[in-house]
Amino acid sequence: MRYLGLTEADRHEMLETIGVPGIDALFKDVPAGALNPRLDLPPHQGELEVERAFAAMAKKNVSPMDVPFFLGAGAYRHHIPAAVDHLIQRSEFLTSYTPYQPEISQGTLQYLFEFQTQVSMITGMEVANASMYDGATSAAEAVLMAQRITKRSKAVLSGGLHPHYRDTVATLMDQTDQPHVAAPVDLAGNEDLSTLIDDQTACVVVQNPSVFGQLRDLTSLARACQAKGALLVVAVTEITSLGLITPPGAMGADIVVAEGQSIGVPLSFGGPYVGLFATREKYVRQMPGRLCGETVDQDGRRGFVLTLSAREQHIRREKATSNICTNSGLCALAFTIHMSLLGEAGLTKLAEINHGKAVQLAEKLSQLKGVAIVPQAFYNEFAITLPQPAASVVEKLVEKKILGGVPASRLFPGDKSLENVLLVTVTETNTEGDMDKLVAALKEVL
Amino acid sequence: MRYLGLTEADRHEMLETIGVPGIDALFKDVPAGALNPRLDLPPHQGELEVERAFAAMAKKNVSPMDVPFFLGAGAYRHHIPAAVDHLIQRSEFLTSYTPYQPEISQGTLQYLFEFQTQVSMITGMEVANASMYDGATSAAEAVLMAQRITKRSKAVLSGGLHPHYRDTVATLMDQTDQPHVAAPVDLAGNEDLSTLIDDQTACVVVQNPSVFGQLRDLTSLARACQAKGALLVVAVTEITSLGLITPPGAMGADIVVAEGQSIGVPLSFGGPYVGLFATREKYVRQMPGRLCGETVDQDGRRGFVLTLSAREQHIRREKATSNICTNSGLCALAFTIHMSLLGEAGLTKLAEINHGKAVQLAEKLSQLKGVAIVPQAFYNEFAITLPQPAASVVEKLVEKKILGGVPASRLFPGDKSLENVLLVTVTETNTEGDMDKLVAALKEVL
Amino acid sequence: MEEALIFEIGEDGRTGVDLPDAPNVKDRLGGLKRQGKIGLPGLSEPQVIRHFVRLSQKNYSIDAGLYPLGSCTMKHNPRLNEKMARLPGLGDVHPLQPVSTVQGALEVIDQLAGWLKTLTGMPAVAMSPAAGAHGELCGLMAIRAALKARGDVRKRILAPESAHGTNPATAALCGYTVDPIPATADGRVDLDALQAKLGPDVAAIMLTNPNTCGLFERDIKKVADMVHAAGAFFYCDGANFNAIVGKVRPGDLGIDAMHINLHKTFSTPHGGGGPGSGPVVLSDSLKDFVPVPYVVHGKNGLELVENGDAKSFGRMKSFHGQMGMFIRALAYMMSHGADGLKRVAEDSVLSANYVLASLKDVMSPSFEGPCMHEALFDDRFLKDTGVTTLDFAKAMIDEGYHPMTVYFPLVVHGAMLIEPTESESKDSVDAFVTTLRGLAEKAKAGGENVAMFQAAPQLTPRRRLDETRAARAPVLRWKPGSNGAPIDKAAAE
Amino acid sequence: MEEALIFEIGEDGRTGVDLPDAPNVKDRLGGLKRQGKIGLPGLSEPQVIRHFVRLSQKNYSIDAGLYPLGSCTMKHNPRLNEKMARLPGLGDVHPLQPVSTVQGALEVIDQLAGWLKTLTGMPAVAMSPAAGAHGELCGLMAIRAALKARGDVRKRILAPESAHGTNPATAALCGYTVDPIPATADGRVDLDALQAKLGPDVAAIMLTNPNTCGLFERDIKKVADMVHAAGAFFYCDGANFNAIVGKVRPGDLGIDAMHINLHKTFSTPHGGGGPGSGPVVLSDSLKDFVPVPYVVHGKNGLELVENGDAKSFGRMKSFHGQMGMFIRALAYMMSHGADGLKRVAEDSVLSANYVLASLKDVMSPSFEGPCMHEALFDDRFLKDTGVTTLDFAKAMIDEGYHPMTVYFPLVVHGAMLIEPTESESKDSVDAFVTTLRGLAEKAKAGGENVAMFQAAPQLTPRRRLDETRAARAPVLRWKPGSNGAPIDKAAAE
Repeated sequence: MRYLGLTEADRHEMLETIGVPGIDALFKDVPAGALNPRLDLPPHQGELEVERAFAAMAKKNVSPMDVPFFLGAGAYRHHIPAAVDHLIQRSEFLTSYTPYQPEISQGTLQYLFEFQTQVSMITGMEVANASMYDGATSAAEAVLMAQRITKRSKAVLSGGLHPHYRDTVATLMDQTDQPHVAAPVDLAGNEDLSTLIDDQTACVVVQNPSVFGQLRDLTSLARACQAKGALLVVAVTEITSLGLITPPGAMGADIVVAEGQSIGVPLSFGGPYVGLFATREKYVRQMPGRLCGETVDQDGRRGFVLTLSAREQHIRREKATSNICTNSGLCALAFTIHMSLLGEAGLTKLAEINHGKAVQLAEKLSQLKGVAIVPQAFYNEFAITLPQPAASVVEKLVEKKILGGVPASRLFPGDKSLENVLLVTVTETNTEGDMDKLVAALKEVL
Repeated sequence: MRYLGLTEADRHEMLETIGVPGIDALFKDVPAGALNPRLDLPPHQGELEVERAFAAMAKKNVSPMDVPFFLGAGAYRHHIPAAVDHLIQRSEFLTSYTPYQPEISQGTLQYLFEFQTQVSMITGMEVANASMYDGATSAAEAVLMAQRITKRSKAVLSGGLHPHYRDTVATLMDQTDQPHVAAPVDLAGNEDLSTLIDDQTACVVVQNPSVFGQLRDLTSLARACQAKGALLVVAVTEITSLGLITPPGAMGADIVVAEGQSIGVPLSFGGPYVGLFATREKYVRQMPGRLCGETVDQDGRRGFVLTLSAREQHIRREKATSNICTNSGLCALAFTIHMSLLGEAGLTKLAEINHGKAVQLAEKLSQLKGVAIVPQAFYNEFAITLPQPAASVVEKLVEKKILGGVPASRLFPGDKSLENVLLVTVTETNTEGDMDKLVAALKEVL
Repeated sequence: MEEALIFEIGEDGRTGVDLPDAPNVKDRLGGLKRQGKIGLPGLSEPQVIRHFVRLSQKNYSIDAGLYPLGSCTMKHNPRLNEKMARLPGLGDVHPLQPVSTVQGALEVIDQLAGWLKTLTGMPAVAMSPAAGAHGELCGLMAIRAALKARGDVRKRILAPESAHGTNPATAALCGYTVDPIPATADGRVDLDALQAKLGPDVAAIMLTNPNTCGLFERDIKKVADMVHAAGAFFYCDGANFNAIVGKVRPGDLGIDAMHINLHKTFSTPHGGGGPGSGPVVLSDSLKDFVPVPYVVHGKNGLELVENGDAKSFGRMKSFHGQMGMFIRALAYMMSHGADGLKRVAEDSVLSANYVLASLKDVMSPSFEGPCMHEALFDDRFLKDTGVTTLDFAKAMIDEGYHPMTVYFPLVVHGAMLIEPTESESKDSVDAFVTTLRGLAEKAKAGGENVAMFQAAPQLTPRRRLDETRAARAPVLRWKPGSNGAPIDKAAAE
Repeated sequence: MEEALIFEIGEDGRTGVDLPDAPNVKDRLGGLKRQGKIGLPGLSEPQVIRHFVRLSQKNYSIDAGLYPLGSCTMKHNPRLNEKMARLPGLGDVHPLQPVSTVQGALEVIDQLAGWLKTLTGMPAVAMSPAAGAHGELCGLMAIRAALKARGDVRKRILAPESAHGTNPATAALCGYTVDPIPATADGRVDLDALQAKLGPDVAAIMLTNPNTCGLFERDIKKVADMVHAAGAFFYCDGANFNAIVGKVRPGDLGIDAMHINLHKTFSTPHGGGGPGSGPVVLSDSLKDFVPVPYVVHGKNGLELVENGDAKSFGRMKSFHGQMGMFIRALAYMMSHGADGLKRVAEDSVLSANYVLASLKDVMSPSFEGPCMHEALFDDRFLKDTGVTTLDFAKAMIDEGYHPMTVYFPLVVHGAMLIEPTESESKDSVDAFVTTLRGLAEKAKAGGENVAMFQAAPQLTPRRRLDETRAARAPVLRWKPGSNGAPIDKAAAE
């Protein structure tokens, strides 16, 4: 068996050293009858056989590489430079543990420090942590953090918040029977949440751009929150947008949570992704997740360590700010590398391309009969209304070998008002040819 | 431009330090009119665009992954463990130079020493060098080496030698008008080369198994060579065969040349591959190519260096044993890693599978009307005779999405006697389903 | 070599990507275009590659040496699994593609679920949790939902003192108070104390088995019976599943829920701290109380239930789970097969007991053997030497080893928890034992050696770091002009 | 950490692969089944990974630092190129597939040929040579064939004393005698001496341009005219093409044949010593005298000519050329474009001149500038210090740098040839210059410093190695029981 280190001869010698007659003597504490069950599973296989099995499964999927592709809604197809995947596969990154021994983990620690800095910069916030599981779990942790800070319990959730984020927050709050108010679905992008804020409100969670693509200025909402002692939590699902638009920090956000997948992390059918989490410096001791901090070593040289672990479960146990332990280190590394390659100029240009192409497609689509673009202002994603149910349009597009978008009904099942709404995303990976194919296919289908 | 290190500001500063007004001042020695020609070439492109261009070219090929595949004739499709490609891409291997500074190249040097040992072991020879370009160039270098050792000029080339090897030898010998005798094509595998050896014969070059798959005992040929003072050069194109069959060294070979591609190196449309070269210890100073040797460092610790460089062009110039400089280091590394993973048991079993499957296919094919298996004894490759020209059969199989083998006419153009001969190879990558498809398709086609 | 931060290396006028010009369109950003710069540095691709290659060279890794962190199961990560996770059609599919276009992806999830259910002997598994602690959360949510469904609100969770910190933290997140159960002298749950603590307000017990002392809870079936008799559920922390995979089915022991760290037992790489994946197997009594989404067999093949029925307790993360980790774990399982997985457990337990036997005369084992896949020592052998567990661990670094887990579990003093895993050869374990024996003898010999221990490590990119300083005035990001500690930029290039 | 040989680590009973059972058939090996063992060691996959990872950690690489080897062009190797070379449908096609099934592969070759012809201004290119020296061989074979075709047997090749060793070795392989041409005081070919040597038996001149002193042969057109007037051919060694790519077309200079090291100018990785690739561009007078195979445009698309007409001089290797390198080189070219490639030449020349200017006061440049992409120094600045060029180079290692090329070219004493390449940032070059200045000053200061130089390197996995011992009684392979130098196996694990 190729992954096992011991030979039969080794095993015999080792049993002898231990002084037991056979391997099952080491399992003597296992209750009678529970040892060595018969398992109805196949025996070991070589690489070639395993590869064949996965290749067969992969073939049953339609790869975004092979068709015009316009899906987004929380997960985005972007081009990842080859250097990213090469570097994250280096043994020293891939096969190391959490950097609890900083002397031999400076590589991991320094990139986490760089990651925290990048996340702070792009969100326009003062500090960021070393990553969470994904965008939705970041949002849920943000609500808990706001509760700790404000000592209030209620959360107000925008009607433009991705339903998966909304549900993840709600599920966690349900555990302690905390109240949350989900505002009505906000397709038009004109909700006024300030009326929902009361003196029990810990925070307002709003997504920008919204799940329907609407881009909004949150400054007045931030003021309203501040006036009532609530925190403003801004969620960003498409992080490349911050290459082009005013960051939440500049609009007055207290906590920014985001899905970092767009930078460096492949779609991978939904995971693993990387949750970003940034806030104000004054709240840092209420933050969840790992933090990497700068310090010096015995010789006075700059170095990095995991810090403020008095917040964490392995030290504080039931009093921890979160139960999170494993986070998303390697995805954070991919993010850091990709962002380093982009730099200021690259991120800006990437965002301009995304937006520019989205504007182009919006213009083409809006010329189709019965099709209307929903958001006034958007980045690379927008809802459109169709003259028929979006889900069946998407299915018809599949037959034409086009993955045309996400029907809103997939995210808001049962909401009749959204039945004809389709979410369409354009990134730098879409060619003009892709767009023309979508438009032509829609023309036929509608 | 993503690969360039200098900014515009850097360039200005550097020109100032140098003390020239502009970059072209540094090119002042270039003849007037020859500087800065207009080039009709496209401008720089991003990764995404380059990837698209290559993906489009890749799509115009039929990948062996997608069809039943039975080609060999000097290049073989084998499964390469994932660890191989991962390890050879480590920066420290991929982006290092020839190990001329041994103190910071022990990684490369040690694997070359291991490679030399593995090659010696499997060929059954005393020593091996650190690799050549490929099998054919190894064969040509072997003839030159035999000439140096015997101080004779004539080479006798077996009629079972791969025509590419034969031509490569001949081309090199032509340069100095050296005589070589190519024996008649030996489809049946019963040639007697001993009659061609005379007192001007430096060496006999014979391939085992032959290009038609015939496996032969070379012991008596070795004796005949020895009796006449000529060297026996044995070429092996399918190195995995040595997991199962008696190695050339045990049959009395003086020099063994081989194509190492089957172990660890992808098909890659013919290159880069890795030439193996092994001989007797007494001839080592007449060997071409790099050699790595064991020694000790200043502190007495075992270490490795390139050695016997008095044979090489960078020291000996026109008196060198060869003009070779760059060889096939990274492919040699892939070979060493794959061979390390296989080990004695793995190489043996791999060879058994290859042979077993080939026997299975031979049995199936021999039941087809008009089809006959040519070699009496073979490893994983054999010529078959068909009732019609093999080239057109192969084209008909392509239409059925099968890559069915190499028509002998591709290697021996114009030889009418081989027109109906097809070379068929089976490896561990072929399933029974593949074989059945080939047999069924041939039944239809013939 | 020193390596500066990217922010110190970068300069305007350089880039690591080339992008075509953006389409020339009028923007539709509604006046929200960013004003001013972000502040990100510009680096060429060669600079980025060199930076991260150099950083990597400051890390220890399994690929370079034994990594004996107890409770972390730092085993070999096969490269085949990395390759499979990147196959076109698997690594690049979108979570919201029509299910007809992702049948293969759903098959991966379904197959992995099948393996997990068979290996644990449990009827159901929730696949979406993103890590072990997230799995615990899922398990407690399922328990809470089941209790709620029977109208039985309970408020207390029992957990041994030796529990992983995630256990109490997770319980707290679900609004439970945590009540510790003491251990017996032989390192197991004290049944009498447990009985005394059980009552109608106990929602569940959270037990790790094999436990964090590296021991199998031999009374586990009794524990299960007691807990069930009290109307509570039995949550098992599966962090140490590697010791029993293929060898013992938790379902045969009376367990109601257990998370499985795919990044431990099933070898998805730890990646410097994640991502992980923590599916939770569930008993009959909990199997309906699951999070969305989940995969079911429908009439058109596999289907994805994204909006559950009334019994589902909700959603735990953005999408369907850690697909990339599922692929790796499934490839690992298929490679090992039933025979290989059983061998994994046996060899990991064998190696740990071999370490225990080989060191018991020079170090101080906390408990009698046999242990499971990790061997626990405490610091009695260092008594009066002036050398602490921490010093001992740091001295191992200079010998070329990553230290074992130290100061955990909390139930013994100066704990050292060693888990060699089944990936190591006997030669490798022997060399490790030799090193530890040498260090133990040096520590006991005292004298000048003590200073060596206290100064360790000395051969590393950094020596011991000032953690107090880091926590007192946290510097959590680089700021322009804020080079906290002096670093010579030229020397760092 | 020490690392034993695989033969010392391996043991029977372990394997790094799992293979299914072989079909149960009667063998058809004709009695030639191997008797006895091969002797290969058995290692698990974790052992193999760890072994080679540890070995790699003993290597210097471009990815980790500046690699200023003159004449080797150690530039950045983009990872995109590695990815392209591995695309299914490109990396896995067989050389003897029907040409209808490899049109994309032929297109790669054809496109690359197009770029090479345009960049050099030459009408033809032979793609199959496997490396630079192989390309030289191809060029001389073409020249020999052309001479033969006109019935003009010539026996002498002229080459400057500063030539790469491959030049005379290649000429000898083709049966030519090599006649050296002296250089002028300013490092160029001495035209008078050349004229004196030219005659009816001279087949060709082999000249490197830019030459190995890092200088552009400013009289190159005159040289070409003189050579052609004598009825000989002009072979140019293209090893230093990086200095002029996109900037000067060799075809405009009167050259008849020139090989191009794709592994230098076009960045295919050096890989610790290959594989390389050395296509040869050919002038009108040589373009028919090519090796097989080659690609032509035919009526059914691209076609592969594997058996040439009478003018083809034969075959040089097993198949069509180094396809894997072609893909990488083409990806590199497409990424740079015409604008980027010109910039490559400019920046590489700029950096070398910057090094020259920055070090000329403390080291001794051999020639007046401007240089091309490499700066040549000799050891005059070390005169009477007791420090040699070798000592100086080894001291650089302890400072974290790979040394420059030393003792080449042979025409200056104790040569040090520095080629920074265009991939390096100014910060990186500045740091390198600072280090060299420091070392030069230390060497001149003498005293205790000399011992430091002579003892260098000290911070490496090995210190200076005994090359004499290696050559006197060569140990070229491991043998059972033959541990040449003592190595502690336990310590090595």
